[in-house]
Amino acid sequence: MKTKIWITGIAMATAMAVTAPPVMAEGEVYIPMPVYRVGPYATGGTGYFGGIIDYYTLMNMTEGGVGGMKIIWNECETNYNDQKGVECYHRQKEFQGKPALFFDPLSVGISTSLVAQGRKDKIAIIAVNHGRTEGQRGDVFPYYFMPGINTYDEHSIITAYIGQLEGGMENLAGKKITLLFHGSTYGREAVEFTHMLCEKHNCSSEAIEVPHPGNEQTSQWLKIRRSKPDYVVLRGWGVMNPVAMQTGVRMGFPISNLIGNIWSNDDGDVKPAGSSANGYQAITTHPTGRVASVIDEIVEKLYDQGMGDLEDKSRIGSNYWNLGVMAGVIHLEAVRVAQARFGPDVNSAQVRWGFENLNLDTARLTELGANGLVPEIKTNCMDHVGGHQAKFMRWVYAETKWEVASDWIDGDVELSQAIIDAKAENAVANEGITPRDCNDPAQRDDFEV
Amino acid sequence: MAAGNPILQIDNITLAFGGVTALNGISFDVAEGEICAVIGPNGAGKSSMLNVISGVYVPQTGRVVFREQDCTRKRPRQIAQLGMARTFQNIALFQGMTVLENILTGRCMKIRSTWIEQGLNIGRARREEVENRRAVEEVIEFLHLQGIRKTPVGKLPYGLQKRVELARALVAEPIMLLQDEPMTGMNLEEKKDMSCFALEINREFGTTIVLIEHDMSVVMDISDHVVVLDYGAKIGDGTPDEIKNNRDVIDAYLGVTH
Amino acid sequence: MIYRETGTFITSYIEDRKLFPIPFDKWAMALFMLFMVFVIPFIASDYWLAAHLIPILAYGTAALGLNLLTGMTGQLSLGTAGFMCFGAFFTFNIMLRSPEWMNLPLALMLAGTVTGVIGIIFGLPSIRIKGFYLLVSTLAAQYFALWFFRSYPYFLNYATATVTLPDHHFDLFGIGETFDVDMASFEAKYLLSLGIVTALALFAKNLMRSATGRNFMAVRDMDIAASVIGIPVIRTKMLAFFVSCFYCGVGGALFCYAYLQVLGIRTFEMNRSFEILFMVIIGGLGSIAGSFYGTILVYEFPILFSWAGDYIFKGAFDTAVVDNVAKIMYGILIIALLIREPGGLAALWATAKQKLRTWPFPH
Amino acid sequence: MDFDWVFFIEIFVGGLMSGIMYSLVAIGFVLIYKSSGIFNFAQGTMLLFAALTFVKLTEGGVSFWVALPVSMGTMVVFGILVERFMMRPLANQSLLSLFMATVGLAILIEGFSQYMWDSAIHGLQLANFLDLALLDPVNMTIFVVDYVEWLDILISKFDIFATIVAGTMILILAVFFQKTRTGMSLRAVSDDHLAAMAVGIPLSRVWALVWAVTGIIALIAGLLWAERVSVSFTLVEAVLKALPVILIGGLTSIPGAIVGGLIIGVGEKMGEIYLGDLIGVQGIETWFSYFIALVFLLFRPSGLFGLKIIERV
Repeated sequence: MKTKIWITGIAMATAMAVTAPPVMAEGEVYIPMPVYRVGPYATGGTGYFGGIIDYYTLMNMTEGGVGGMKIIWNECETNYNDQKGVECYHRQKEFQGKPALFFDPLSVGISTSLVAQGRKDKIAIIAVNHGRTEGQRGDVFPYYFMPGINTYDEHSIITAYIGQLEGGMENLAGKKITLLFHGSTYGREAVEFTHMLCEKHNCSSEAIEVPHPGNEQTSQWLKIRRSKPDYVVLRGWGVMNPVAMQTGVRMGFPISNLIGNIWSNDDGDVKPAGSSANGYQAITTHPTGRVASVIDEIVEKLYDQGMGDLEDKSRIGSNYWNLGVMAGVIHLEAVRVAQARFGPDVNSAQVRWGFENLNLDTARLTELGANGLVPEIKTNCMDHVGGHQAKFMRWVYAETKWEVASDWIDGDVELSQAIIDAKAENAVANEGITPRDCNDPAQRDDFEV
Repeated sequence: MAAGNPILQIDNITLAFGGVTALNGISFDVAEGEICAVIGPNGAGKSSMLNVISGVYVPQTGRVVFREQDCTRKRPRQIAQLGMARTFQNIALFQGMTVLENILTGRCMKIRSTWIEQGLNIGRARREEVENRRAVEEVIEFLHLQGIRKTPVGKLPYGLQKRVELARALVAEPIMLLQDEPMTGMNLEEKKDMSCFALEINREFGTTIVLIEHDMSVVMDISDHVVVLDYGAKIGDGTPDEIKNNRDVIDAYLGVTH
Repeated sequence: MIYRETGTFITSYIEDRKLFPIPFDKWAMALFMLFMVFVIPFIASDYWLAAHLIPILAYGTAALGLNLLTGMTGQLSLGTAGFMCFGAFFTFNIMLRSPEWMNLPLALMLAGTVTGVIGIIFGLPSIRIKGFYLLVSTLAAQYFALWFFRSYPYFLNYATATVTLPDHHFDLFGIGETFDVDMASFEAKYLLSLGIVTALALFAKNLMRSATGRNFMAVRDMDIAASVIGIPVIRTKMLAFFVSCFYCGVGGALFCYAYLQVLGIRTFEMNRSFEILFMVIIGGLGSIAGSFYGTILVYEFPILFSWAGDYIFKGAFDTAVVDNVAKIMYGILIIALLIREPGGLAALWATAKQKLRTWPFPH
Repeated sequence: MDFDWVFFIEIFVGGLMSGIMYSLVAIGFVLIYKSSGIFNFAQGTMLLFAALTFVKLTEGGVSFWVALPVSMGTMVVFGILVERFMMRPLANQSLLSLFMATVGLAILIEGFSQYMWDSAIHGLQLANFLDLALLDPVNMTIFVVDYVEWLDILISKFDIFATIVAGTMILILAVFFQKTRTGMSLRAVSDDHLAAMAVGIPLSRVWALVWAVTGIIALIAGLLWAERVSVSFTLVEAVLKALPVILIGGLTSIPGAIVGGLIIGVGEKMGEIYLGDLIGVQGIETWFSYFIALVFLLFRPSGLFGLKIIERV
């Protein structure tokens, strides 16, 4: 028995030595890919990381990578599970002798778990369109980025859109808006701000919690049926979304007055609800469909050649995949910005500086072929979000596709700044963070914070 | 062994489960230091009687007085603390433990150290373990269980399990010992051993014994006092000789109808 | 023939009760501990510390706690993650809201104690409810814990989703400053967890070979018989809940403090309870060392699988395929283990050891 | 404020309807527990697997009347496999081991169904296959106010459909147990394994049958759940709610499962709305049903309809 253990041990050690990674070739940059292709949230994971991989592959094909450096990556399955995500992070910090440039797990839990660790390791943690809102303050969280919009932008934009539907913000007065939120800290985050928004616009608001996972919503919709709100804002996640639509319709609520947030806007959210979802509207930073030339290019050069990461081709142009392409554009743009200052072989701290100095305006987006897909994003030391704008889409059941329902709408950045600042102060006080001074050019431009 | 004052008084006990009456107005006394046998055909209510005495069942009416304390509504543990130990009809050993551990559980009432001391393995806890072990070793020697200390009880043959159970009861140093069919399913040799143990326990430690047994020859040989139950009622109570000549008892055993 | 007991005779009861009756075991254990304390922190990379050793220690503590309750005392529980949640949140709040002199080990003990008391409250129904029926009480604990900390953001210091646990919580009596060591480094966290886990495991081991442990097992095997021979059944059950939840609480706190470095509710969802239950089943119900064997296997199994997917098959399979196959294998492993050896890895190991003792002459 | 009786009735009705959904799952639990004493933790994943199989088949273009028997057949094969490779080798082990084995089985099925199918959320609209007025997606609700003026409560037609299906299923099960030979041998096995074997009832065949029947029940329950809330992996967790249901009912009683389901359904809705308002915090539903079950169990430790066990020593 003992001998057996020894033999196994030796065998394993040999195996490790034999399979030990060869030293990586020069001229490559490594980006870890903490995917989730199984589990309840796999739709999000396969779409998002599929989009990123497709964009990276395209860049490798057409431009030989990024700034002349070939992009390589490896996958680690996180299951959307915090603990596995952390393991993946530590495993993927380095690959074939190359350090990771940044880490983008598309998970609130994983990314927030890594904020402090990322700072220690000088690796930027990316959370597109989500995450700790106070992370917007780059002086407090230098290694944390949430390009796109934050929770508060999301809800101020939704309120603005409801104003548009009512024919002007002044018409919001006297209306009633109900927030139906997922029973998690993610869901709860918007409650306070929804009340603030309604206070500002003289509407009345209430918040109703749906316990996780949200596949039983009878009592919540009975409450809604009693209180008769004009609009219900759906802050859902996963299965809670289709169930809300089905239950809502079953209880006689008009679906067109149900407005979804940024995590309630996928095909996977509306398709299971069937015809109930017809006319449902939701916010998005990245309209779905083949809305930009870069997507056509991916289809033409990858999928038409039998390549591409998605197994199901019909998901090209779907929400999560488009979000992935958008993330890919942002990622590589950050690398390019860093390369422009530091030369092609950048490290993670330099890429962090790249993320902090993004300037994706319409001209640049057009150049990248991403205009129409990616919102304008301009980050700086004090603002790690940068976009603060979104559009709306409407689901057309008969054609099983989303149609764009609005133009870009800006978020109410002034209203949210106070809360964000307060939360950032709290973090400074309790987490032992020393913020840097963004007004001091030396501190601002020092990439290795 | 000479009979002394009554140590256990059973007074008009009635016990029913749902509609079935298991015991019906039973009364008898057990004197200090005697061996009392409770006999009767299957289903007579013998085991129920023992369960009432040891506090497992609470009777609907009547009183159980043990050492001049009313035990009718006391919990099994409280009764055990008064000095009563017992064995069970269907062996109730702790199957997941070794022989030694099983017997050691019998010393549970002698433990004074707290669980924190035990967890830290300091002072009192350490001393007690050794003391208890010594007491257990005495009983192991007395019942000839030396070779199987570390054996899981589940792996022992039936007869030995019965003996381990007896050991567990004995290490508690009881004043009164209840034995529920200690010899059932045993061969002659084992039965002899078992009855010897009973007599020795009675003689050496002065322990009062109440036992349920089917084998008449054993009962008549070792007991000072016999109580006969039939269909939940007492039909006989006296010395073995009196019982042998009791008409009702003979009928009950021979199945004669009146 | 290094492994023998021939020639070692037991001459007193104290000796018979020793933790390691076989000298080889004793030396092996001592060597192992020395290795863990003095060698590992110097040779292990951050990855091995942060992603393997520390989580195994944290999980192991919780698994040990569950094993004390389910394996030793026979009270089935699905609320482990809930109790871990209580422990983690209490530790954080104690650290946050106490004066300077408070330090992490003390806070862990305090939080563990409070969690233990909560365990008693949820354990109370065990007086009347037995077997599978008791699941409902522990499930209530699980969901109540999640709901409670979600609904009262005070305990999360009003943070969004998660709180990053600050490094200064790790400093013990100013050691960090005095000796200029990083008390929040993975090495320090590892040593802290190792110290706590070793102490707790030793405590559990002692408890199990004492009267309390025998009471636990007696209650598990047959609680009526236990009460008849004078074991205080209710007190024993409550004690089991207390001790178990103490361990789970400390495990939960270590999980957040030493491992994840953030505190959040999602960490303690239902799945975590199952995961720890598997650790205990696979490791061996009722075995202290088994809790750790099980933890290692359950934790490392999927990682090993995905590692194999990466290096052996060079990413030829989708991570989804690898992960699903791992799940299937894992399910089969549990069933097969239950069929072959219900006692889990600990029992397999014991059998192996038994064979080794007499090797090479089995008769 | 006056107490809103109409709202109360509406919650009550809504609760009853969701209670039926819990009962549907609980019945499967009870069947297996009754026949083999196993607390089948894999019930939830079985439900998911069955529904997913059906949904993926129909999504692949297979017609309803083919997909249904194929899925049923799959579940029957599944039952036989479980008996052969799990139940038989584990036959003499402790109930705890058996419980653990079903937990292992749950993981296995979870991995397998993701491997075979996928883990996305799938919708199911029975109306696409069955032309029933009750399933019409356009007119899904009945407003009682249309008939009784002061009674503004709403009833979902689909819930009525679910109730009818559940009722039919119970009726069929009752007939099966009382009238058929197989059903009777099932009952005999549940009373006493050894005695049943002694009179020549083939234990392994009966167990295989129970698992197969449970699989079919899981399919039916799964389809209804799918129509109501869509098929996804979170179903597994929702099914944990069936636990308090069967515990209230008493583990061995099918009527108990129904009554338990209704109690939990109504209880948790009432708790969420009234108790939640009282203490000003929402989301009580998540744990409230377990507390209801606890309260019931404290008064009746073996459930409402469970057999009262007399402990013998």
